[in-house]
Amino acid sequence: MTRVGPEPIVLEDALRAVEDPSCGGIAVFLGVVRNRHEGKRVTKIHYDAYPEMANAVLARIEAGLRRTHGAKAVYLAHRTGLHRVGDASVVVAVATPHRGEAFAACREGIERIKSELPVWKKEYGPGGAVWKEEVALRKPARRTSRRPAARSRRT
Amino acid sequence: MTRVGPEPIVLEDALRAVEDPSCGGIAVFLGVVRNRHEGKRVTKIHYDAYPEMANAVLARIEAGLRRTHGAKAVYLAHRTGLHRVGDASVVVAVATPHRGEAFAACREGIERIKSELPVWKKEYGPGGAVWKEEVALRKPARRTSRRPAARSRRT
Amino acid sequence: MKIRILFFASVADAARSRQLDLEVEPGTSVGGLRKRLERERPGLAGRLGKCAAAVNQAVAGPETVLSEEDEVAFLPPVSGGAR
Amino acid sequence: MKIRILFFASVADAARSRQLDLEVEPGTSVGGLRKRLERERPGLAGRLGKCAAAVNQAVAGPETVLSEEDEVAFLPPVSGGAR
Repeated sequence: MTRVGPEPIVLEDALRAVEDPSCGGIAVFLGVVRNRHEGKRVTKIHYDAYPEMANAVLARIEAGLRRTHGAKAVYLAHRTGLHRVGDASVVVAVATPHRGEAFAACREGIERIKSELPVWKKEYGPGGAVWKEEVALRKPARRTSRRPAARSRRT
Repeated sequence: MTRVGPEPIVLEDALRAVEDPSCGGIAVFLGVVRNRHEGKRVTKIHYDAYPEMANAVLARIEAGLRRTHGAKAVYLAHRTGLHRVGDASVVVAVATPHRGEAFAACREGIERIKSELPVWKKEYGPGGAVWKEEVALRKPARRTSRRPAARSRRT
Repeated sequence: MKIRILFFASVADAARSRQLDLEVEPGTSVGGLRKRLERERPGLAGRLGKCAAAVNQAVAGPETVLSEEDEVAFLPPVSGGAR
Repeated sequence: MKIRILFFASVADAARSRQLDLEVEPGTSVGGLRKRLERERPGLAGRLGKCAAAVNQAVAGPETVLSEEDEVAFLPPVSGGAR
């Protein structure tokens, strides 16, 4: 299950989404806004996103985690809009039969989100605001080879 | 913060315990009772524990995670008593400035709990109940070299 | 033919716009569109080269030829986050 | 001198008891206590050898000499859990 939007991230939703009686391990990563970045004070963060594409990328990451790590249930969400210090901006939750796979899948999930998701971060501090545009967006590891349909042909 | 006892594990408690404005990453591992173990159906689990020692071991693991991985906040809990399928029996939550450390600390936390914690598992299934006593309890990696005080001298 | 263009983050700030509907010649490629936008829209000069492009929400190289109704997004670098 | 002994899991089942207060000679070691219990309490024969021991809640080897009021726990192997 995936989700990109302005609603706050609720950990209990993530947990409910990954309940699976065959799974003994649930690994969760929560990214939260912290009060410093590279030595500078941060007061808030704004996340811009391309939501339709971001949801498609999350769905592809979810499929990859199921295929590669045997994840039985996956919840991936990224919040958009304004965040205060301590607010969660991203969550990855993965349920697997055993714990090793849960950690591996969760780690891969957050790394792929950080490099493939079309979501951008604007950091606010005492010195003003700045977009943190540092790493070229990575083309997803796997994608359908078929050229995607144009707007008018989708829905 | 550590906790061993019969109360249900509540993830929100774990999260509240590891809130830290200097931390951008929170990794959580949740161990839940699953419906199969080594191919056999499991209906419930009973965890026996030596609670005073288990709490001391958890506190030592917490100190180790702070020292080795720079964890700023740690929550470790193991539930005792009867568990149904889907119930959480153990949780490890760690907050660190960056995500790599959070994963490493969380993984080390659950591995140490599984090998050092004096907690025992009795598995119930259609064929009856059996204690899963498989791996010699490991002496904690670090402990005080001072011989611990006898009962009467503690409190 | 008509296409839709999307801008984000610092590029949207520079373009003073998040969305633009444009007429282009059949046969126009992503790379050709990028050059035209940098030339025609002063705020964008030098800004699109660092962006990845997506056509209909899938990352697409500069040689990709556009079709009627395509949605072309210019995607700035992301923060990557501190590991 | 008096000590307290704790049993857990399958060993508690076998001992039909979780706790036992016992008089032992000064100088008794963990290993000596283990032998005595296996000999004197039929349910425990062959059961304590696979256990680790803790004295006052810290893992202790068989050579550890006990003191008045010590709490000695016999700790069966744990499940370890499937990695």
